[in-house]
Amino acid sequence: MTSLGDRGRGWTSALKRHAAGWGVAGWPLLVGALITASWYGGIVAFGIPEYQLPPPHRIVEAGLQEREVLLTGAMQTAQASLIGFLISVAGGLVLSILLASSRWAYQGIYPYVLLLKMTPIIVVAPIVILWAGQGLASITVITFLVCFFPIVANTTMGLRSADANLLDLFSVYKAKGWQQLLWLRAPGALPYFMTGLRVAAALTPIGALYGDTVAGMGSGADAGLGFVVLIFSAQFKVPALFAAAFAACVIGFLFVGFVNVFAWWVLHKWHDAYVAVD
Amino acid sequence: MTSLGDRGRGWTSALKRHAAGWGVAGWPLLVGALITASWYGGIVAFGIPEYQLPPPHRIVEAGLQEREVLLTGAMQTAQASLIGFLISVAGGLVLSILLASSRWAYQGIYPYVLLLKMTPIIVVAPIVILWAGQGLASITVITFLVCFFPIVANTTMGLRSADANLLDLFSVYKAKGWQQLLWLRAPGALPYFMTGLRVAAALTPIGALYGDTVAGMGSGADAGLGFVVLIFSAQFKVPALFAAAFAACVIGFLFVGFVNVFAWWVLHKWHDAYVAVD
Amino acid sequence: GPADDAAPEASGRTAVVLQTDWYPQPEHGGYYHALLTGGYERAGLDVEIRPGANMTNIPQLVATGRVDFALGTSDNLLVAASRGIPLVGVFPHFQHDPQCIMAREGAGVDTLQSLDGKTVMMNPGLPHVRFLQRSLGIRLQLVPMDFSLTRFLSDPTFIQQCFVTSEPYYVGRQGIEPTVLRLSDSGFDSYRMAYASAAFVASNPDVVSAFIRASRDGWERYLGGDGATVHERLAELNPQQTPDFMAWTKRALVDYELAQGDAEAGEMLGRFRHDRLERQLAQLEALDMLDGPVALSDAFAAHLMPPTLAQGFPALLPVASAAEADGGDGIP
Amino acid sequence: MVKAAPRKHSAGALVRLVGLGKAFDGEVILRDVSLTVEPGELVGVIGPSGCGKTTLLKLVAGLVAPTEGKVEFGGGPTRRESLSFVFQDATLLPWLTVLDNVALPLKIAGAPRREREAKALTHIERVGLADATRLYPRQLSGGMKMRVSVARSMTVDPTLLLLDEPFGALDEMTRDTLNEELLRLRQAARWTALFVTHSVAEAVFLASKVIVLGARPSHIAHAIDVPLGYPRSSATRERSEYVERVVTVTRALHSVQE
Amino acid sequence: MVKAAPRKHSAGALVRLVGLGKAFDGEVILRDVSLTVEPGELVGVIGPSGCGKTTLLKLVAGLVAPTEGKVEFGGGPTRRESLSFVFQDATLLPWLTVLDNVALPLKIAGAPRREREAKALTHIERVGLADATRLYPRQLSGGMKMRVSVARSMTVDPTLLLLDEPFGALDEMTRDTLNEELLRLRQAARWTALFVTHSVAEAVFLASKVIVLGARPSHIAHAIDVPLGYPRSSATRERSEYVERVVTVTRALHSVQE
Ligand SMILES: Nc1ncnc2c1ncn2[C@@H]1O[C@H](COP(=O)(O)OP(=O)(O)OP(=O)(O)O)[C@@H](O)[C@H]1O
Ligand SMILES: Nc1ncnc2c1ncn2[C@@H]1O[C@H](COP(=O)(O)OP(=O)(O)OP(=O)(O)O)[C@@H](O)[C@H]1O
Ligand SMILES: [Mg+2]
Ligand SMILES: [Mg+2]
Repeated sequence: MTSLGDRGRGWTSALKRHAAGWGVAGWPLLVGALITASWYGGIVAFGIPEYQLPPPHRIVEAGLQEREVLLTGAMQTAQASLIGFLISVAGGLVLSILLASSRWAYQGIYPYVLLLKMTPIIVVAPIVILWAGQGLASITVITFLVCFFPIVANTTMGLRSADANLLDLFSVYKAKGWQQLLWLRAPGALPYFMTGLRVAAALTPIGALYGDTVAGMGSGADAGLGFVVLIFSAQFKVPALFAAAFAACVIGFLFVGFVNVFAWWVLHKWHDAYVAVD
Repeated sequence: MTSLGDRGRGWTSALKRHAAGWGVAGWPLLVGALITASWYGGIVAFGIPEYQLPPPHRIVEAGLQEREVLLTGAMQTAQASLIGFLISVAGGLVLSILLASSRWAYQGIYPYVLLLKMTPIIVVAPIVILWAGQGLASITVITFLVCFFPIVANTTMGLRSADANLLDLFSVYKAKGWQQLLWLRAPGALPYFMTGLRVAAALTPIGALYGDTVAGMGSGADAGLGFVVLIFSAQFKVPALFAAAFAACVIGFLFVGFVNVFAWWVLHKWHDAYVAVD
Repeated sequence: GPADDAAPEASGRTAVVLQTDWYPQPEHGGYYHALLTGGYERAGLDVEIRPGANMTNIPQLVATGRVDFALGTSDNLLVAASRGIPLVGVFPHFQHDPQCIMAREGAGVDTLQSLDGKTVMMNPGLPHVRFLQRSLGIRLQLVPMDFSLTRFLSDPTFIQQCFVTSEPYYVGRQGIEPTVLRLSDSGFDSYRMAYASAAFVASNPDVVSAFIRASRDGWERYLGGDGATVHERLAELNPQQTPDFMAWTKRALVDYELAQGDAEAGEMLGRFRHDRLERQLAQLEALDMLDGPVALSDAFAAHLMPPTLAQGFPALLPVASAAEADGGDGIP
Repeated sequence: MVKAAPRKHSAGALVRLVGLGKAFDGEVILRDVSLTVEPGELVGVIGPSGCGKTTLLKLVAGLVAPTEGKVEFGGGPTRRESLSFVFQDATLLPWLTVLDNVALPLKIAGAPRREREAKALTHIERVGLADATRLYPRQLSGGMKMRVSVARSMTVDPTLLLLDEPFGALDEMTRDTLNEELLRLRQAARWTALFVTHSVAEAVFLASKVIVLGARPSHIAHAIDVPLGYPRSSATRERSEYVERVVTVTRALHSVQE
Repeated sequence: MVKAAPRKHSAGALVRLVGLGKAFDGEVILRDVSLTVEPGELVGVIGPSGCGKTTLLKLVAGLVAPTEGKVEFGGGPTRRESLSFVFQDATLLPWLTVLDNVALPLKIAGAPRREREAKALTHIERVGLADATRLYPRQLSGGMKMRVSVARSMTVDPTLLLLDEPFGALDEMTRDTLNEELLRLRQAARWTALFVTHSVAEAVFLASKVIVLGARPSHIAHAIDVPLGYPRSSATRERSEYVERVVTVTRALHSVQE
């Protein structure tokens, strides 16, 4: 699992070794090539028609052909994702802090946070649209409803997992609630928070796309990816549909990538999972 | 935050104190009462018509009236949720172990796990239905696609967060990879895993409900809550619609409750967040 | 179950699956009638009617043989065919698509042209949308369908897509009389029909013929009767549908001549008109919605239909006139 | 300068433990511990491993609730206000550098950055870690971590200092240096301390009173005054009273472990 | 019975450190450490806090990669195979009871449950924790944790034992008892050991050779043979060679810290 060896090595040398080997891009590319190969293989072997599962090159073709629609759609969805994500992070943090602030808050509020999370969007959407109006605002709210929970669940768990000895330390020095929260629970919860952030980041474009399909707006060509997906799907443009899905994934990758870099930057100095060589 | 005091106290006494005080049900009920009050208040103050946001008693009424449909729907959806959840847990665990097993696996596979997660269900659903057929099998697969990622992200992070000193210990005793995984990384990852489980449990009924709307058989005894929701929505039975949403939430609460009990049972002997009084 | 090659069962009948386009409802009444009164059985078919739910990929399910028949519209079939999804229309149960636009008084909408510049809740992928926008030059701001009437009731200026046979009923119960504009009046006029895959039609011509006859018979009897048998079963399958609602829907089907068509215009229950389909093909071509050439003779199983039903298909003997055909006896 | 404080219970006591008892999960660990600590006293706590020394300190700090008896804080300005604790484990925040770890109590107390860093640096130098201010805990050796912990406890100018084997992980020379440093600081700051040690020599050298905890359930088996007065220096170790008390405490310790 | 092993480099050496050096982030901690450990030797490592004792042990265990030089395992059956390590921190698995923690190395080695529990129990008794087998680490005192860690290291019948201040957190009496227990076990099991301690007395009492690490970058400043032979007992502490070596080592230690 972990290579036996020096865990204290500086990150510069770790980076160097990364860059020297397959590390950074090699393996994903190799696996990608394998997947593509079996994709083609499957299509040929089972005689899968294009309208069922288009071959990769057709997706690329369709993507290029529809690039304008996809680009505007992706920009729209990226914007909604970003706002929704930021609101999820902010809202999730506030909620987590509230939940971790006392046993009463936890027991009193958590069930209703769950309730909010578990109410099907299809039921909430009309209400959201009534209040926030058709378009970006509603899409953002729906994205929030889809994304905030992983952040809340993880951060709350992290905040509640503070080391008992460190809690003792803080209470010896008569730290106030907010100090304990800010300087002990919060930094200790970071690894959890980052995990929640990663899940939320991966959910965000899906949430925004879904939000777009229920609360989006446009004349057809100028809308978000959700619209684009609906249109392509209704018109059986299967390769283009996959290209649209791929565009959504690209947004997601950007989000997750950003979160990863951020997590590394915040945690690499002291957290085992980031300090470790692997 | 944490009450100052004895963290070593046994759980029996903690339970006793719980039962004696407001703890177990009091606060949620109080908050629930507050929410209900402001719900009625809002309806009266803003003159919100029933078709926008029905008052709670009307939802209860409608729920009772439609109880048979709701009950069969809920049973169906609960079944799909359960299977989907179990598959998510199993699949998520296998994936996490794979991802945590080596740097190469992580770098090679994680991007594609993300890709799978981030591909909009609306695009994947048709393929799923083609392969798994309309009905329970497809709904289950869709539920899996919705739920598995929080488990993977959390468990992987947990598995990779093993304490460096304990890793040293295991390598001193020449533990094999699976031993390190099973006896060190896995128990250490439990708090993360449980958090992932909780998120997945909350997502499950939503996933199954959504799956039902896109892949369900949706008639008679086969109808899940997704069907019920679509029909109530299309027929403008708004209080019944909310009752259906509530039924979905009940399933979710059962799942989350079960996960919580399970987490407590597994972790209370040694993990700070569970050993702690709050 | 669904048959790749429809195989005779032990009973001697052939098992086939018909996938509808929504949950069980009176708009599928004729098919249920044929099923419930033994019409299919007598025709040697063992039909399973499967609800189509909210699914988007029914054409693919048919094309890959997962189901044998499905319900959809002729415009979609043509689009699908142009993308290499080999489908064949076999029986049009509606001469006109019940798809409509409904608006409240406050919206100031009385004709399709007056939709210009308005925001409309419609499925953005609907070929109609393009037709309105491109061919009629109506500028539309679209909002996707959410299967809910909440906003329509909340907002007196709201405009949305609907089935003429369904939503107006619920809106009316709330005391609102909506303006309903039929999209088929736009000049882009689709059939709503049953279709099968080209492979299935080619290898099971007898089954397809039998299905057409039995379905037509079912529709005729359903519309001619009181619908009680069917409605009872539909209420079992989809308990949300009250007898009142189903009766209303059935009446709407008749009143709007959706199934029977307008005899004066040469329409009749179950008939495809070649010229209409040709026009639609040209319209789709003009809308830039086709990926490749489509031959109408391949896309519709005219050769398996009773002669009176396939009007104007060149490969067949020409039917003299609509009036003459009406009295004809090609129908079992 | 300062004489060993008077031994009688007095209203001026800084801390008074009254019939203190503690049980974990029903098992009694400490029983009937009564002790009065006068301002300025240094009380050494010594006893076999697992006898309840850490628990006693935590009771005093209020980190553990007693099952019997109580802890009273007398007249002075203390009331657990300016208390410091050196835990048996270094208990450092892994995400803070040595400097920030040491400055933490001042940060909690609201001291401005410049002031707390200056003060932290002084104490870091005192424990001999001037070169390590920018390191993170994972980069420190075990003894270095404990020294950081000691430095941290000093920054707040505590009235009452609780030390749980602060020098156990140190080599004898560093340990002696820090012992003397501690006494020097005490002269200036006049805090009171309860400290746990396993070294009889250290206990006698530092303490004005040594209490020996007995076997389970523990109680104060012996309380031995050390009439050496302050200040003390390495020369103190050669005085006959010192040697004599070392022998007494060693005997007391042996007696409870038999 | 066994005499202190011969001191010359020989093919029969169990471990040989050759010009070992280690730098962290470019800062050299250990430099040119060469040492040969013969089978059956007990080598005491002593030096100021932070000088690199722990690092040295980790280098031998292969937990840290050297920046220079190498660690060789000689002819014997060792090759890091049956190595045991008592870390400076107890390093217990929080989710296992004392019994399971102690039995862990045997579990890893594949011993059947009954056998490993029996063996673990013997060693738990040896360190005086027979009453605590069912407790979890968080319920243990600091000294108890270290004793669990020591017991754990014994279960595997190691060929080479690395001990990093195993008894630092223990009271003197428990410590002496465990010292003697350790020597008794060694007589039976004939393992070789490298152990870090801050107690010169302990180093001399246990070791056949004491190495003193110097100031940074550390190297072996002194290597002092202890010609006392085994077995040793508390009586050994009264022998003049013992006292003499204690003085020598103390001087050596002082000399590197000046
Ligand atoms: N949280 C707890 N739960 C249960 N038992 C505990 C807990 N904390 C301590 N104990 C028990 O209380 C006893 C005293 O522990 P304590 O840590 O006070 O010992 P100590 O005198 O400090 O020992 P050492 O010198 O080894 O540090 C031990 O037997 C320990 O098992
Ligand atoms: N992972 C690491 N990264 C950077 N520096 C380290 C790391 N580990 C140890 N060091 C440094 O190496 C030096 C030696 O550390 P080591 O733990 O070996 O000391 P030690 O002799 O065991 O001290 P002590 O007696 O206090 O335990 C220290 O100065 C420490 O700061
Ligand atoms: Mg202790
Ligand atoms: Mg060390």
